[in-house]
Amino acid sequence: MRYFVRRIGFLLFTAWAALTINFILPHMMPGNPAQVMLAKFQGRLSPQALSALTEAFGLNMDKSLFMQYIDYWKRIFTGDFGISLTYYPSRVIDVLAESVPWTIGLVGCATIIAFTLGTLLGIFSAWRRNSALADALVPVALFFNSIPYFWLSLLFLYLFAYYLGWFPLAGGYNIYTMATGFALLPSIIHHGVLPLSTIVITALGGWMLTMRNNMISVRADDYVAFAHAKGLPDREIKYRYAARNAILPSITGFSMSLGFVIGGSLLTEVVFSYPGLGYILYQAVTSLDYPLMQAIFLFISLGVLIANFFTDMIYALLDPRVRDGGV
Amino acid sequence: MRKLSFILSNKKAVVGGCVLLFLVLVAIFAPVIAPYGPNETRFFPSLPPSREHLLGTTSLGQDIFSQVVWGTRLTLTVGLVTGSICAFISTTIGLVAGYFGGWVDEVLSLITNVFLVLPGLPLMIIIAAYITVQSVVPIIVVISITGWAWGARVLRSQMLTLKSRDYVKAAIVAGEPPLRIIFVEILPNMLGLIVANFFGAALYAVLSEAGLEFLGLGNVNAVTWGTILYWAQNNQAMLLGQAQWMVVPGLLIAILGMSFALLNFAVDEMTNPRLRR
Amino acid sequence: AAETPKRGGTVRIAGQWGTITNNFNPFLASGQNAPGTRSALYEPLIFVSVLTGETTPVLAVSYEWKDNLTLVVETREGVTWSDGAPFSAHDVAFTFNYMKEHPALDLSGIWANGLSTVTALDDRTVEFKFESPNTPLFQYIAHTLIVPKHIWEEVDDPSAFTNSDPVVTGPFVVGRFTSQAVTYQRRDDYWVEGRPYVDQVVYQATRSNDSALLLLLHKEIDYSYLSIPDPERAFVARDPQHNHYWWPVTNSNILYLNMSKAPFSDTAFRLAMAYAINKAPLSEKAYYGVVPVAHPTGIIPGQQETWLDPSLADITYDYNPDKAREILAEAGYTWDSSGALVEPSGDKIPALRILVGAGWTDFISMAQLISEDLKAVGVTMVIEQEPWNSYINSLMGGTYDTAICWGTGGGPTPYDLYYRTLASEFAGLDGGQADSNYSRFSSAVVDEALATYRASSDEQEQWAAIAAIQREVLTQVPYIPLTYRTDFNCYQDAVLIGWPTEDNPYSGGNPGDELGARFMLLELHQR
Amino acid sequence: MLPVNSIAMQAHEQQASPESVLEVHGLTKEFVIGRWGRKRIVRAVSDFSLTLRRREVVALVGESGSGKTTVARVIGRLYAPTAGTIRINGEAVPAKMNRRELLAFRRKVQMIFQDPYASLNPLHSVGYTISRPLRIHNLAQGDDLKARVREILERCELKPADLFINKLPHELSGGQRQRVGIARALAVGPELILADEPTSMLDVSIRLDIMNLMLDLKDEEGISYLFITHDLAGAHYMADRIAIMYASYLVELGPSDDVINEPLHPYTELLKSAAPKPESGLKPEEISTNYDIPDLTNLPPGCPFAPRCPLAEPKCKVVVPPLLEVKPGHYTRCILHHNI
Amino acid sequence: MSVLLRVENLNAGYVQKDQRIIAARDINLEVAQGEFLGLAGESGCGKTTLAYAITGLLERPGEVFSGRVEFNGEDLLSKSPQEMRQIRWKEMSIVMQASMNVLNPVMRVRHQFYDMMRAHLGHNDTQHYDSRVLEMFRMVGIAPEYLDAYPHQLSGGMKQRVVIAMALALRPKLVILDEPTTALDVVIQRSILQQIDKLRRELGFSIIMITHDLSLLVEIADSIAVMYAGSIVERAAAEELYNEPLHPYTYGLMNSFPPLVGRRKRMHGIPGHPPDLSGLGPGCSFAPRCPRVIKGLCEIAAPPLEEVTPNRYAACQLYRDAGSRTTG
Ligand SMILES: Nc1ncnc2c1ncn2[C@@H]1O[C@H](COP(=O)(O)OP(=O)(O)OP(=O)(O)O)[C@@H](O)[C@H]1O
Ligand SMILES: Nc1ncnc2c1ncn2[C@@H]1O[C@H](COP(=O)(O)OP(=O)(O)OP(=O)(O)O)[C@@H](O)[C@H]1O
Ligand SMILES: [Mg+2]
Ligand SMILES: [Mg+2]
Repeated sequence: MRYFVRRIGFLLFTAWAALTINFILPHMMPGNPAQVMLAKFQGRLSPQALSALTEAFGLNMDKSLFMQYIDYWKRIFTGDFGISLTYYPSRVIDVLAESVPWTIGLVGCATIIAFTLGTLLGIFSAWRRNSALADALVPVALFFNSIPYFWLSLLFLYLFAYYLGWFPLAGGYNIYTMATGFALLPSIIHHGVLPLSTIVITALGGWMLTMRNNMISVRADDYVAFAHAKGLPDREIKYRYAARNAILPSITGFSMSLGFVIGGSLLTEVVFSYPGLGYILYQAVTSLDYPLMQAIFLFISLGVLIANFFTDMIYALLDPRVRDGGV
Repeated sequence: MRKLSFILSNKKAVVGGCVLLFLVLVAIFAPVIAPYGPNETRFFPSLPPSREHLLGTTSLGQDIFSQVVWGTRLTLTVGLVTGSICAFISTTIGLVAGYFGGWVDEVLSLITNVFLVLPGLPLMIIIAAYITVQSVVPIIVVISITGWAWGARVLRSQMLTLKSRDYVKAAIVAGEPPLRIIFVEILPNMLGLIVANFFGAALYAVLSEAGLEFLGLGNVNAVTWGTILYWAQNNQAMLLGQAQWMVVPGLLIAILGMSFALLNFAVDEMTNPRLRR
Repeated sequence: AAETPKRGGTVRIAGQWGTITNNFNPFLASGQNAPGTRSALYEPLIFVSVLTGETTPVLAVSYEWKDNLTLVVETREGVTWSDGAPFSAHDVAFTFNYMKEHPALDLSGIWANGLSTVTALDDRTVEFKFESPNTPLFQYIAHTLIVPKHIWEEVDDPSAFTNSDPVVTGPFVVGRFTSQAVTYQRRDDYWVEGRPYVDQVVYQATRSNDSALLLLLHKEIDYSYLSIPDPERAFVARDPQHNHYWWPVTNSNILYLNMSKAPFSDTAFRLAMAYAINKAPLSEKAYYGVVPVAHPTGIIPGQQETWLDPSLADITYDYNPDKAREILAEAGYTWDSSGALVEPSGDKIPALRILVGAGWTDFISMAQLISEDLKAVGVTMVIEQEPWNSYINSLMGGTYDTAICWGTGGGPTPYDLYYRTLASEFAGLDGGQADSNYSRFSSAVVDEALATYRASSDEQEQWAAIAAIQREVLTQVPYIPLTYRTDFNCYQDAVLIGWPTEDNPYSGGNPGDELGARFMLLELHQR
Repeated sequence: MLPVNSIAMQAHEQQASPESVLEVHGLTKEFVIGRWGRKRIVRAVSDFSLTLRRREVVALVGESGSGKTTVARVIGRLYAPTAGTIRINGEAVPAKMNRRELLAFRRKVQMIFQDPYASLNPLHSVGYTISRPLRIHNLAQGDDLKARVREILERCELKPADLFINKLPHELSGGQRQRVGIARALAVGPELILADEPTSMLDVSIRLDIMNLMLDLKDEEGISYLFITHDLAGAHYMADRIAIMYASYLVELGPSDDVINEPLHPYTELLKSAAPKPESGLKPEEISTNYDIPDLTNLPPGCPFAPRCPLAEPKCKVVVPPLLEVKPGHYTRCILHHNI
Repeated sequence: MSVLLRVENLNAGYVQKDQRIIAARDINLEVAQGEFLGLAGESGCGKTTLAYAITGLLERPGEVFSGRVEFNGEDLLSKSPQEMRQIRWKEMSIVMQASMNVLNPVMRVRHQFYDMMRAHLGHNDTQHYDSRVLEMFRMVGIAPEYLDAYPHQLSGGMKQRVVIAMALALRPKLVILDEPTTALDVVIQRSILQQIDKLRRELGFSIIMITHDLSLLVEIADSIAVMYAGSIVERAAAEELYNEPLHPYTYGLMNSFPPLVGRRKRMHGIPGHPPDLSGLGPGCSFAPRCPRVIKGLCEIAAPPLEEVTPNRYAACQLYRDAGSRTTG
């Protein structure tokens, strides 16, 4: 219980810090969204439109930074992030509602697959240590772990989608199909395979190596030796004793790495024209769309934080020592 | 001597070290190795690989091979400098938090955790967007800001372990002043971890730099592997049969990253006796 | 050609819209509403082609300047809104007055530039009255999309109105909407007999140019407005029979010189720069020769025949570094031992910056070439890349040295370009923002000529005014046009034909979701 | 018999032995554990008073967690005391010391640590380790320094000194390392050495060597020891007096032979019966097997040993008894012995 | 009493870079049914290695190089890992050196018992398990509510008892205790040993107890084997060993424990320190420290463990007759 309270405290503080950074950063950016918008039309709009845009965007009211900060908090609590400027006059919430599920789906699946697969490989390579195959996995994992996400995405895009034509070139599902709901799933999966696999491939190695190292450490632990002494079957020792303990540090790493993965996936999304947050963020940043930018960053931070919180809870569930406030 | 032979007996360290050394040499001798200047645009554009242009030319008429060779310089610099900055910040924060404990620790740990949780790339994208880019310095700064926290966390817990070692107590009893204890008694024993942390941060830096450059948020004018990729992508290298323009720098990033990762891993193995065989 | 075109089929268009918003409000700037709003749904009074200056009536059948202060437009009969209500001149008057009521809708600044009243004289006639003469405003009036009065008069906050079930006069109505694609269905009761030929139009959002190009190459789409560095090799060469691009020149890329700063405040320096830059390689290297070198006046080819003053034809600013040095030497500039240029005052000229948008490959390529060229006259240029927002901020705020940017205005005559880029009212002379005259150039001759042009609808008079401005541009060199700037229509005609081309530029070169594209949607039909 | 409280006892002892090196009085040390909101206080040492004479060895014996190490560390100024006073050579050690005072203090009081593997920095040579205190305290420079280091090493039977001077800890055996630890403590010429279980991690065959070395140094250099151990036999071998600790309290203190042969406190009794002593017959006596480790954050009222004590009476559970002198020089904290 | 365990000429140790470190050398040992054998020796002399070699737990880089281990009439070394797993714990169990840490920290004690029983009893009758476990808990004196505790909720002594309960749960014939009490307080240590001994008498299993505390062994073991540098140097009944140690090392060891009661007198341990097992010479490995070393003999030939007097064995040149010395 105490552990829970402490995690909540940390969650709140971090959320506050993230939100405040999130508020401050855009305000340090030079320029004015109306100007940016105007310039984007490259002469197709009259310069007088500036005042129209300024009015439309509600940029003409002068408020102290502090008051804006207060407003900002009000907006967060009411869930009203205002109107997006790039997608003016859509509400930020609606823009997010369109893209967030895609990112969550992509990153969530990719992370879970990468984590599971990596962890299993890690268990394998630690348990079979000194065998040629298990040891060869290490440099391979290190290599995949060092590949830039977006580069792999590009190679996959051109190879598998463009030249071989095995997978679609862009988008999250087939836009011509009339299917909805679950019937859309095959199409969604078909479109998701490439982006997903690039994330999985580049993230897999990290999990594998973490698990491998943990596993090797745990293997030398006395309770594993004791489990052998007790005559338990090898499988049981491997999973119930060694892996069960070795996975604990991975779980901490898991929650910490979510930020990384989401970050990396943004680039992947852009390459595959995947309808997630990646491109929206990029666009929001380049068009000084404060409300959208803030909401996205807020969303990602909160998402990571909440995921963090849950992994911490899972950790506590898996490790009774943590639950009791030890360690 | 013993240490050296120990390092040499670790295959990962040897491979990682050799690759890194090779790239460092390439960076240092770039003017000698590269047949042309990186920004010379006097060649026929979009040539395929040939004897004069080992990797062909860009659509601007630059020699890709020369660019790659010159790009080694900045890429390595970004990686190593950022790695050093991150390692420095992590070490300082980790050491201070761990050694002094109390509220200093509470505050620093909290900040560290916040930075750990904040999503790195989005933060970088936002920061990078308002830094007006003149050189690679902002990139280094941006990556450093988001890249130090992991190391600080690891080093702090290492500090906590080392701090409670009896030899530290013995040094206090002998009358050693605190700074000397931190730097002469404790720090050298953490060196492995700091080095591993440095390589880890360098890997992060190289990948992040490439990512930012790819989005066009870096200094696209500087010649780094990241910007070469950017240009290749923007000129449809893959479609125009110039795959080498795209593949080579990406592969080099992966290889450089891997040399960092190998060294990180190897140092980890060396400092953690359990991982040794 | 006499065959009747086949009916049916789908026009598939992709663009870098990211996410399509469920918003069909035609008052919003394009990109903020769903693609297609401005081409498939709503219609303007008259379409004015930037390329040719020709006008094509749409909801209007004719127009007439009574004097330079009164414009009378006759609207079309037999047009119905998609909900069945008849279209009339009252809708037109409503649309304009509605914009007056809600200034945030007036993106072309019609009401701020002299318009005083708009009234429907009867069901078919609308009268526009002006306080001060401003004939060039016609273009903006003509291009205003007309909305149904009976729907919009109920809308209180039109800029926040998403209009998700639009009632339109155009050839299509909204079919299916998702954030990744929006589909428009053909209207059976459309006022143009037998059009459109196709049954539907699909606009698909991609998140990079690359995706759109790959889709086009795979023939998964028919059209994209796509800037590709080397369209010949990257696109056409993949299927020369079907892949085509039509990139009509609509604007110029210009090197702006910040005249509020030394050394650009010195005409001799600017002049020398104009000679020192070799423009042919810019076109070849930055645009693979697809986009030609710009005319030194900035006037685009389609308008040159009408508007160029032949007496100025010998001022060409062809590449001539020796001439550049000569001009500088004459003006008192010297070179130090290292060959760097020194001002007449004895100060060494510091490294000058060329501002470009971060990651704009064509501009960066040009900047690189320019900086190489200027070395020859002892000037060091460094390329400064800034992201969108700060790039614009620097341009408007006047903190840059030189910058590559497009001409900030464009229209059926050179007036629009000159007005935006040279009028002192946009130069931020009071030290404030320069809204569009980034060079911060100010000339009484130009301002006067612009006013003359505005107040007139007489072609002779207008021609003389433009000629006066041309002379100023060529002698004062407030900016240096580098290459032209084109629109980027790319398409494949394996399925559909009837595309606008160089020979038949009926769409005015507009992107696929702009007013001109409406004609394209009406023309396209299956092979 | 006079019931004296601990203050009186100290006054008494102080008069009896003006030659005291260390006087500790009413020493209490509390640790705060846990963070935020769930802080608890561990009282590791409660009301600890002891006087150590020159060339005297007092052994501090007690079960694990009873506070022995904490006593040594508070005296050695690794921890600041929560309450109580410490005097060295009759002079009070101030609560806050500046660097000069601290150095002066360290010259008089040194420590030896339990784990010879952890108490030497693995990266520093033996020579460096020994020479540091000499340098810090400005006791020798240059060639003199080398000579002094050699001398000290040889004093600790690390011969030939030149062989050892450049060795790193991992090249030494456990016994040799512990000698280096002793040599380091010896370098500044201290008057008091706090030895925290210096032999418990060593091989049995080597323990005696180390104990003998310490005894020799005591005689020759006039050093006093606070010798911490959990081995009663070892304490008996080394010490002039034995102090027994239980659950942060000093429960018995007296001359070694008295404490071993006629233990007063029931806990000492228990300790004795548990210790192997083949010399008094090979069949060991049965000991009671019910026990609970006392929780220092939450001691029950009264005598801390009462829950385990076979002789406990209801009154034992009311207040913590004072440490009283029951026989000359033999103190105990047990009510049963306080009643005449 | 019949012999339960017989170890013959066992050599076991570790392979490091193609070099063999023999940590248990030419071991010959017999344990009778119900016997309490003490195995004493200094740190690193190979006690644990021997215990692991007997139980088949020696893992890479550890290896049994040669010899024979006969348990209950069966040759253990020729058994497959599968068969060994069955024998281990059911027939012979081992309480490992670090038994404070041998419990899986994330599993309830109950399930650790279940796992072990399921692996050996072949069924999954938890009720049956429970009755057995509770019986064991009673025997080692732990309250039944701790069955559902996690290891970290137990004190060190309790963990130790749980492990002992686990070792006895399947009624093995032999229990090996590898320094079961070193980390514990003397009082706790004594009480645990007391309980084990009581159980032994009740249940009749044999015990091999490994420790470096000879004085403790002398008090509780029936017979004692003393190891030095990988070899058993002396073996005798506890009382005889205490009263008259034969091997100079045993003698020195006896003299390293100061007596608790009686007069204080200066004692001397054994000078020098134990050798490094990887660099052993051909001679008696104790020779460099031996006060009674026979120059020119001890350094050359390692003496075998031989019966000196009935049921007393020693490996020392001092107790060999002249004839065998020269041939040895
Ligand atoms: N730095 C510390 N912070 C918190 N609690 C501490 C600290 N040091 C010691 N304690 C607690 O104080 C009590 C006494 O510890 P101490 O180490 O002095 O015992 P000890 O008698 O030396 O035990 P051992 O025989 O195990 O060495 C223990 O309960 C311990 O948990
Ligand atoms: N995995 C290993 N690899 C190489 N050598 C080892 C290994 N494990 C033990 N040894 C060596 O084998 C020898 C015997 O070790 P063992 O653990 O059997 O000693 P022990 O008598 O049980 O000591 P202790 O009392 O410290 O437990 C030691 O010298 C040790 O260094
Ligand atoms: Mg202690
Ligand atoms: Mg052992």
